[in-house]
Amino acid sequence: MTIKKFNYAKAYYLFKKIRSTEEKIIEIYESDVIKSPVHLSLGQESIAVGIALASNKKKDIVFSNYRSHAHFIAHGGDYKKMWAELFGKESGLSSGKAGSMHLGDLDINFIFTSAIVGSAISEAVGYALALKLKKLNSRVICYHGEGAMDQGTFWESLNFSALKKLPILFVCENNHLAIYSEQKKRMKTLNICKKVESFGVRSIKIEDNSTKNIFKYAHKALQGIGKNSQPVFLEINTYREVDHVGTNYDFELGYRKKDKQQLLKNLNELNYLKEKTKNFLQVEKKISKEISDALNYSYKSNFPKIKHIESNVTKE
Amino acid sequence: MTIKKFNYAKAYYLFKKIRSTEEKIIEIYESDVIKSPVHLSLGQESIAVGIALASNKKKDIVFSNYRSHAHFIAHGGDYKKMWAELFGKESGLSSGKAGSMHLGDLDINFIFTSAIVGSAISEAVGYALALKLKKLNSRVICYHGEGAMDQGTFWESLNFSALKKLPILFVCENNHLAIYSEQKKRMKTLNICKKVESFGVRSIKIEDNSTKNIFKYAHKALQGIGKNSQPVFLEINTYREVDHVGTNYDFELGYRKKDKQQLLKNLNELNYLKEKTKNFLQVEKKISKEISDALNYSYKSNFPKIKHIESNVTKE
Amino acid sequence: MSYADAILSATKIMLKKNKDVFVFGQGVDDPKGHYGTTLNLHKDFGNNRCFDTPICEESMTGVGIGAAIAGMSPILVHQRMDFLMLAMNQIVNMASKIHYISDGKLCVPLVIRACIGRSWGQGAQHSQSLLSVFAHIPGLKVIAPTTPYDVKGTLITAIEDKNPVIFIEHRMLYKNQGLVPEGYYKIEFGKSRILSKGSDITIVGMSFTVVDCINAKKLLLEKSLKAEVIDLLSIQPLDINKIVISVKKTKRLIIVENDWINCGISAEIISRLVEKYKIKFEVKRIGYLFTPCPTTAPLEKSFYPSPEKIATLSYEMITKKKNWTPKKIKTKEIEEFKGPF
Amino acid sequence: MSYADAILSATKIMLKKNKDVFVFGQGVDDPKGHYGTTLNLHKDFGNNRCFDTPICEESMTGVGIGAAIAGMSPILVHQRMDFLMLAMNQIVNMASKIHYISDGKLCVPLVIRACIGRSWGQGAQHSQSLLSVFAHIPGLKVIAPTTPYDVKGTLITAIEDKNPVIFIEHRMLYKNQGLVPEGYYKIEFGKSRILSKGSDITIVGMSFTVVDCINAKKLLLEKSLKAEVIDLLSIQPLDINKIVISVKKTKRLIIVENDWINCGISAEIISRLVEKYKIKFEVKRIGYLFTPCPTTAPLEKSFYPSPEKIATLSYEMITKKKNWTPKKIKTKEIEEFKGPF
Ligand SMILES: Cc1ncc(C[n+]2csc(CCOP(=O)(O)OP(=O)(O)O)c2C)c(N)n1
Ligand SMILES: Cc1ncc(C[n+]2csc(CCOP(=O)(O)OP(=O)(O)O)c2C)c(N)n1
Ligand SMILES: [Mg+2]
Ligand SMILES: [Mg+2]
Repeated sequence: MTIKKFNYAKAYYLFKKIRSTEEKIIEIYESDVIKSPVHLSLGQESIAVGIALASNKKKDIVFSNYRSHAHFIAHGGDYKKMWAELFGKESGLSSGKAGSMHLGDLDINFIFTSAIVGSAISEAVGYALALKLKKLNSRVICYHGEGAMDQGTFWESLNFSALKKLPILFVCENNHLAIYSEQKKRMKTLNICKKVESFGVRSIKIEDNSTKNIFKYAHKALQGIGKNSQPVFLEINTYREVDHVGTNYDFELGYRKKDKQQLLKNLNELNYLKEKTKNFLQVEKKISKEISDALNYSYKSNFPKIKHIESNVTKE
Repeated sequence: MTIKKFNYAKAYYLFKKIRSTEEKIIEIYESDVIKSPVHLSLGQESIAVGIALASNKKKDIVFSNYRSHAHFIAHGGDYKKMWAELFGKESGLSSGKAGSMHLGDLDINFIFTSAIVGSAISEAVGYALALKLKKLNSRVICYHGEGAMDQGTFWESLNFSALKKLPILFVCENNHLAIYSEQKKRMKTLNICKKVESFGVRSIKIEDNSTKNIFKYAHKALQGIGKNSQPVFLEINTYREVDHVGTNYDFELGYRKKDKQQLLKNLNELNYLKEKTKNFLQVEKKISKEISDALNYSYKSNFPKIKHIESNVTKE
Repeated sequence: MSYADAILSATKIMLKKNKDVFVFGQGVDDPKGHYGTTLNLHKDFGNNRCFDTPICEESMTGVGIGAAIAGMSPILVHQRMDFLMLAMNQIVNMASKIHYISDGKLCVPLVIRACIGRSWGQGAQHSQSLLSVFAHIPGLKVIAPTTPYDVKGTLITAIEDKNPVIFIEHRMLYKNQGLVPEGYYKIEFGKSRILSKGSDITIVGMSFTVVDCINAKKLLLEKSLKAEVIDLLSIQPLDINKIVISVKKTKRLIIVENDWINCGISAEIISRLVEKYKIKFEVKRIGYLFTPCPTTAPLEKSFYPSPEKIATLSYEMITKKKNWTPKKIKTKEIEEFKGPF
Repeated sequence: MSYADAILSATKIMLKKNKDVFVFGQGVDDPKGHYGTTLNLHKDFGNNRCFDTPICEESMTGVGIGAAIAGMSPILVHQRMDFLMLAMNQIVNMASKIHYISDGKLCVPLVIRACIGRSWGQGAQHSQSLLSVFAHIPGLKVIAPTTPYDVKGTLITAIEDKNPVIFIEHRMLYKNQGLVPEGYYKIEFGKSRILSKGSDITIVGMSFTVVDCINAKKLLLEKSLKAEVIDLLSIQPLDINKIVISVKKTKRLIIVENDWINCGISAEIISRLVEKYKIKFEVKRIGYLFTPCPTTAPLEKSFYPSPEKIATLSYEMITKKKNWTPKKIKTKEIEEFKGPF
């Protein structure tokens, strides 16, 4: 068990890369090259970055949902193929069959995601069960929104993970919103961790978006999971900057007020990481290049052949 | 709001009637007049009796499950029609279409029960919602096993009942078994009340099968529910005497040991109620007569006409 | 009035008419009001008559059933048909059986509105139709209106019906305009609608494929072929008679299923025709390709039935020739749709 | 060997052969071992290879899918088909689509065993079949074996299949005896089985109705009529060819659906015959009455298809006469069954 140190430069790189990616998506979305809904992670970057830095890229397994750009990038999924997938191209992760809502890359054990709220949580638990049965010392990282905890399956899965002592880290990204519905409109008690504890799973609440903090807690949690084979639950407060889906702000809809502090907090975090990164210019250059390479690649790629539509329905 | 006094004679009458009914079922089951599975309540009588005595027969609504003989009798459902329903006769509660697993009697607001574990809980909550929307000051009583709390729908329903402040009393009959599966094989944490509390619902645990105790807590809870329109949850420890389904003991299966103390406890409770009942002989006579009348009625009744099979699939 | 507005209008009328009606579901009181179909109902009628729910389809369906048993007339709204898979226990094991189990003493006047998604990369989990799955279950009614006029009239009927009704809308229809009376009117279940008369072939559509059928009919006119187009409208109960009469005349039938074909409603129609009626006729089914729905545009397009496919097949069935490629027709609902959902 | 023992045998063989196979589900390790089909597996193979679960079908299905994705071969056992309604989201939205969404990179080798209940007052919620609901969904395989020999061979195939398989057993078949090889063997999916040759009529059964069909065939012999009986066995993929060949010969077809008929697999069979093959034939469907299943014995009995109904209808179709009432035949599986489940 080695203690990892928090690597600011890496954190800055990932945070910035996620943000720049989402910004690039916003920029080109109007041109309709991405003919599909996107759920942006703007505002929630620190979670993916902190967790990913704490995880073991070779061994850990990642489950996420339709809002997975940040996770995918932070955990090191194939960046070009991700873009090509957004473009619906043959060279994408799933030849375009999946799109933004179902990203996946088995090279980093990033399981293709689901767009049905809460539906991958039991699968993450099942994967953790397999790890345990196979005596592998990997761990599952399962990202989900607080909205997924409205679903009974969350509690069923949580109980089962505790019952069977499974190596899984639940990461609840609590942005207090499910589409336009506030958490308190959906849950009587907002103390999520207390509920989770009562089901027998250790839980930790992280109040702010400090990447380093998230990294530290996640790192410790993951080490504990590996050692004791016990699930751990992290609740991380966060803030969704833009609309639930699509690329616009949604403040003018009136259901919530623009929280300038929250918006600032996230930028401050980014700047803080930048300040701590000596060669940040190089980092930024690298990101720019990666983005333009990926875009080039995606623009140039072909759409899948029509006959490909009937392939891979069932496995031979 | 009137304070009800616990009526020993009534309690004895109901307890004894439930027990005698189940015993009569056991007696005649071999003859195959009841061509259908039965889930007996032996050992769990005090719960139904205590709750029913505390409830308002005219106004309260009762939801139960496939193990509902005790509830049905305690709440005063039509006894003859119940027997005729077990016999599958035209004169039964549902002309025989329902049988033991789906008893119901709208004269006492006893909703036809479901045999899918946990599936009526959200319906009970929905009924409570209707009561609230209609500004009726009735309350819903929702009986369920601890096994139903394995289902996510329990937690979804509980949350919703708290969120909307609904007039519902959850009564968890914790016999620590789901068929042959012990509670601890299915749940990581056995402190059910703590979980329920964390969801924002007041909960009370009743450790033993004292009918009077159950009555007292239920009475208070029901009054509170009426006044504050808030759900309350009761967990009542209990013991299933016979097999999950059918009419035999199941100790020889080896998955559990006969708990003589538990068996005795229940009989002691019955005897205690008897001692407190001056005219217990009369009560017993009354019960005997009710049983023989109901059996006569059921034996004599006809089976439904075949063409009745196609009626009441949809309502005109 | 648009299809979405027609739904809103029906709902408002019923909320006014009957104090036991209420609307609930995820986002029904949000600023978009489920594509406008529930917009501001919570403001007009209060939070007790239109309210948001947690994300838990199984239990919210149970809540609807429970309230319906208690004498209310709830309308439960789902953003996608796919999400009903979480509520199948309540729909199949409970709602459809309660009337029967109680031998008529209870009933479940619950309307479950479900929206079929399509186009612009909805992907495999936001595009399912599953009409026939519900039609398979006794005790349910299944309605899939296509026009603004029908969606309003059938929704009012659904709300007043004493049974659970699966009310199937289609995302691509919400903006469509049509003549819709302002007030209260009902459209009987179990009746299809003949949208155009013709004698060369009968083309039956349902939900969005009706639009394709109408477009196909237009294409066929180019070849002077006259298609009789039927909008199925009521999936269960099924109006087999209109189809029988039409096919007796045309001797040719294409059913365009807004769903996968296998064990679908089109198979049911064919079987009833063959089993009972001694008509000689030729028949073909068109529907979703038997794959999950792909996200990328070109594959997505070929996943669905199209006016061209229908017209070409019709032409071949009628003329026994393969020498015509109809011109491309623009399905405005699809091509103008730029998401997100 | 009995049908139940054949399942146990297949499971043991696969548990031995492949360490990634495991069995889980409510009560699989209890003293009854799911009608004997999982009896003592936890003792023989340990608690990691056969274990009980909480009562939460949705999530346990997800757990099975997750483990399958991770390379295991889980077998999830359900006491009743009806309970699968709680897992429809996982089956329809997840299991059936993961291979496609990942464009072949993931697969879901999960076997979901489900038992259809019947008889002695199972009632509306413990008697559903719902075969065709699963057949409607691309990405699933659906198998419904009738004989001990087939149940063993197809279960082994199912466990080795890389796709989600809905493996449908029937409560009334568990005790039936048949010749079953001791060792490992596989039976290919997509093949039906001709159980008896005949030229007067083709009778297709599936799951328990095959027993009815065989009994009907015996009744028909009394009138010297020879029925060709086909056990469908594989519901999806469907073996339409065997039926085509048979119907070309007999020109008459009865399909006895072990389910409600509306939008069922029998409709699919008829539609394929009519759409593609230019055979002239007469056809009838028999299935569950289109009502929930009643509990009381006399109604329950008339709810189901029976050898007498099949034989009578066959006779009428063949002879065009209505002058025969077959003698009553005892369906021992049903009449000897005294519950509880
Ligand atoms: C079963 C289901 N119900 C409803 C939806 C519609 N829906 C999509 S995202 C979403 C909100 C989920 O909120 P949360 O889990 O907090 O994740 P977030 O979007 O905030 O990241 C909803 C309700 C869905 N996709 N699946
Ligand atoms: C959804 C569902 N899954 C499984 C079953 C099978 N089953 C019937 S009763 C039962 C046990 C339920 O236990 P509990 O809720 O504690 O009630 P009890 O029988 O102890 O009164 C189970 C698993 C079922 N009927 N429904
Ligand atoms: Mg959220
Ligand atoms: Mg119990």
